[in-house]
Amino acid sequence: MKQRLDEIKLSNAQIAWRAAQDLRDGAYVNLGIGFPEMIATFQPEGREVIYHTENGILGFGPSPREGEEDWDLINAGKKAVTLNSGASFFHHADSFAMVRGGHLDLAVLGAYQVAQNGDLANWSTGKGGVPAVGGAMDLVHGAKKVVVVTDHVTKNGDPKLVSECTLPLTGVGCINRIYTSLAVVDIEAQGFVLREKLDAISVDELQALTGAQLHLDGDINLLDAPKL
Amino acid sequence: MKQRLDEIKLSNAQIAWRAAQDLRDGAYVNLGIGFPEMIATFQPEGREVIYHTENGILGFGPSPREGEEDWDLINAGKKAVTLNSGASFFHHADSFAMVRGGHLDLAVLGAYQVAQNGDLANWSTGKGGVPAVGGAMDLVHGAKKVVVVTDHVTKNGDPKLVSECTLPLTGVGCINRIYTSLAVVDIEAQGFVLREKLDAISVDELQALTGAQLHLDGDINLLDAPKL
Amino acid sequence: MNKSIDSISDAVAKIEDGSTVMIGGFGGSGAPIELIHALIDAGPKNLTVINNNAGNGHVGLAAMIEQEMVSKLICSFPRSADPRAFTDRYLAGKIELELVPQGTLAERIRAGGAGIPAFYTPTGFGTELAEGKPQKEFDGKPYIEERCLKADYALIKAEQGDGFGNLTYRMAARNFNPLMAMAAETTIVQVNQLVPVGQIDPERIVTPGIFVDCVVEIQNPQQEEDLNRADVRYPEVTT
Amino acid sequence: MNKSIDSISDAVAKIEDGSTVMIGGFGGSGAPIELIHALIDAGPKNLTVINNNAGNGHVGLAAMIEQEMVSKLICSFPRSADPRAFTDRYLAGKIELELVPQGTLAERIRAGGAGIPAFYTPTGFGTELAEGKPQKEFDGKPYIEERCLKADYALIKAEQGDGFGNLTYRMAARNFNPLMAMAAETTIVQVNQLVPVGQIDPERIVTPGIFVDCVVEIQNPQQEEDLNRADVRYPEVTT
Repeated sequence: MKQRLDEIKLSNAQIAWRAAQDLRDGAYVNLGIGFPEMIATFQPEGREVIYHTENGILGFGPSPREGEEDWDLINAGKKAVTLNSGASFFHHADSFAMVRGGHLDLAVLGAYQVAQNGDLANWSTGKGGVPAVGGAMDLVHGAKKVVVVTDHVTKNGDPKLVSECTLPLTGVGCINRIYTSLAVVDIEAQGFVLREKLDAISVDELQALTGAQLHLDGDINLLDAPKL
Repeated sequence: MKQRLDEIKLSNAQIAWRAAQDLRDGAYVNLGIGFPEMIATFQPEGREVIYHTENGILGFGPSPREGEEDWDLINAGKKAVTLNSGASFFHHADSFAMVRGGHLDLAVLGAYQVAQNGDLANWSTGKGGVPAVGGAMDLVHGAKKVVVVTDHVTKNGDPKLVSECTLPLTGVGCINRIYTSLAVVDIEAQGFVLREKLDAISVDELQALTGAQLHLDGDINLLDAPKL
Repeated sequence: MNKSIDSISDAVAKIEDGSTVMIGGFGGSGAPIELIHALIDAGPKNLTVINNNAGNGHVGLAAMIEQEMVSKLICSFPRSADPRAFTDRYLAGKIELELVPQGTLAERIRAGGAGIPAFYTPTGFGTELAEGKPQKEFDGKPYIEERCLKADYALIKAEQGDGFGNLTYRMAARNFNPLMAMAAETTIVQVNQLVPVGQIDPERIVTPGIFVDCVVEIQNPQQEEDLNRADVRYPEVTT
Repeated sequence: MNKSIDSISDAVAKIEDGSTVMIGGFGGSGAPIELIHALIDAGPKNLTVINNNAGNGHVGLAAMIEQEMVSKLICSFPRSADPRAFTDRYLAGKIELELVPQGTLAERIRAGGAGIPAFYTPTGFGTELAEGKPQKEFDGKPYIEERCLKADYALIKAEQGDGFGNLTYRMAARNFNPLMAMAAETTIVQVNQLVPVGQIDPERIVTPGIFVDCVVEIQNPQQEEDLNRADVRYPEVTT
């Protein structure tokens, strides 16, 4: 099974591509550090999206060329960025007012685990070491929609979509949708609702890889992404 | 007595002059609407004072000449002002952060009544009509020193320095010093402490015009102001 | 993205009866007179209005009150040179007043915009205005709990604005405007000058466009103080 | 009034053992490297430091930690490309950590500067970081109570400054700097450029001088990122 999964599953780039298809024109979006940042690369043509970074920029653009970095112009991942026309700067309290105050249309995060009630665990493996939280606990509150991009299972093959998170929580009941390497799953009142899946996997197989019931509610659409 | 009082007492301008003598060089000061505003006129030579107005200016200057008013450049009393060099603008939340956050060195207010424990009543006569508070309740909190300029007694001759305020309170235990038409009185742990008085009035007479005990603590200095 | 529209009546057309409307300004400075007059033309009733004051004379907020559009006012200082519009109706029991200390009003609005449901402040402790509010001690000092304020709409006035809704303000006309822009579901702005996106220095933007929904340019806007000195009345009385 | 001084060592000379010190910056952007290095030269111990991070490499905050000056760190993200200075001491139990969500950290500092002793936020509700904190429901949703943060000193970095202490910032180097300026008893600023009073447009001032106590000009300041790429260590190791 593991080997077959590795063959059929979407790459991170493909998951990011799929998530990018749902970016609304005119949306204000915060992409979490790392994997979620990739979504901007696949922003569909003809849609204007304004990216927020919690360290104090609205309307930043792609990385500059190597050697052209300005280290006062960075994103939350401390990577150098550029400015798009119409950008603005503000301090951290104003920046998190945008987050907490419900002004962002979308926040996209990575996950260790997402529970069927929308709980998210993405900041601590609970294993000791140095804990670090950054803006994760803030970002799960306030954005009109909070979604996750993730592999469907852990490296060991354990479900990341679970009945209850076993790792330390980032937020309670905060996730609306999950884009995985195998499926697109919404979180609604009844729990996980399967919206899209790869053609190469059956609902039963998907259920076996998921730690809580996958509800069906109308059509299950085809999850498909170009080779990237 | 009333007639004699009217002859010896300081005018509002003279009270303002006396209060102005205590303006420290380099101080950030908020002068309440009306009578307290007059203090700026008597700012001693050689001292630099930066005036804050709660509607969002630090470093404003005197009124412009008639006809040269800009109605976007006004103080809390909605009077047109000018800008001194080094002034800045900010919104109301930042302005009251300066007030409440303890950043002002001095706030000067008018009063209906001040109690011996530092309670102030200066916003409502308690008589009905339309109540209005403005920034008074904010200004009594946060400034390093909060002082009052006032006539020593009401128009009817009743004490304004009282054992307990009978009018609706602006703030509790918030006043440090009172500059009156007859005396300068500090408020300390034991209550009213007489610091200065006019030469023409005895301590006993002053006590008779004051609604709570005037404590003596060391020298009583001469209260004197130039003719204005 | 283009949040600018040409018609000021379209800008306020969706404001319905019973809405809560924040209106920027401190006295006349920063008051969006043209937006208020457009709202008077539209005529929604039973509004809750949040403003520092209660209007002056017979224009702007005072005129809205005269048109019986306001059922409740949340403000800090309902007095002015000519407060009759409000005073008459308040004393007749026709308009409800929630009196809020000025700094608390500002902070409650900021909290509404920042996702802070409540905060503690020393302001008002021990006074009539704290009656019924929860109290708590921190480090031996007493404070009262104040709730955030939000609104369905904010009508605000800015100096420069662009199609993204980025705004600057003019001097002390800034006052409540940037705070109200954050705290309303829909923020409608009249700007003295509409400029192309990218023309305002990103360091100089006071209100980032994320807080703004609609921008309408009103060149040479009217100033409440000037209108009142000229004894103007809105709408003009036709005899 | 002239808050500017020439000597960076005089600027930090009064910071004593046991002080609480806020240090501006998000990673290297806006970090007052020269002020931090001057503080290392002064050498106070047992400091509580408030910063978003825990340093990177062997300069700035990381170097302060290596010099065993920090007994407690209040931060949101104590990881970096090279976090060894902090990590080693944290895992050895030599430095205490108070981990705070980034937005809560910013809001607690603002509250400290604004005279707000505590506020409610949804951030962290139901997580380990809310343990022991009072909870309260507003409009059916749960929130936790967070206390304000203040400090004895703030070390911050700005772009332009004048003798009144008025400040502007450079791009995303703004971050925590204006907030920390408000929340400290004494705020010490390094500016890239000291200009005459009156030269900064009053509309463009981000931090009004009332929040600032001392300004020192450091032209062409060092950037943490560049120092780390060049493998710099402070103080320089002499062999």
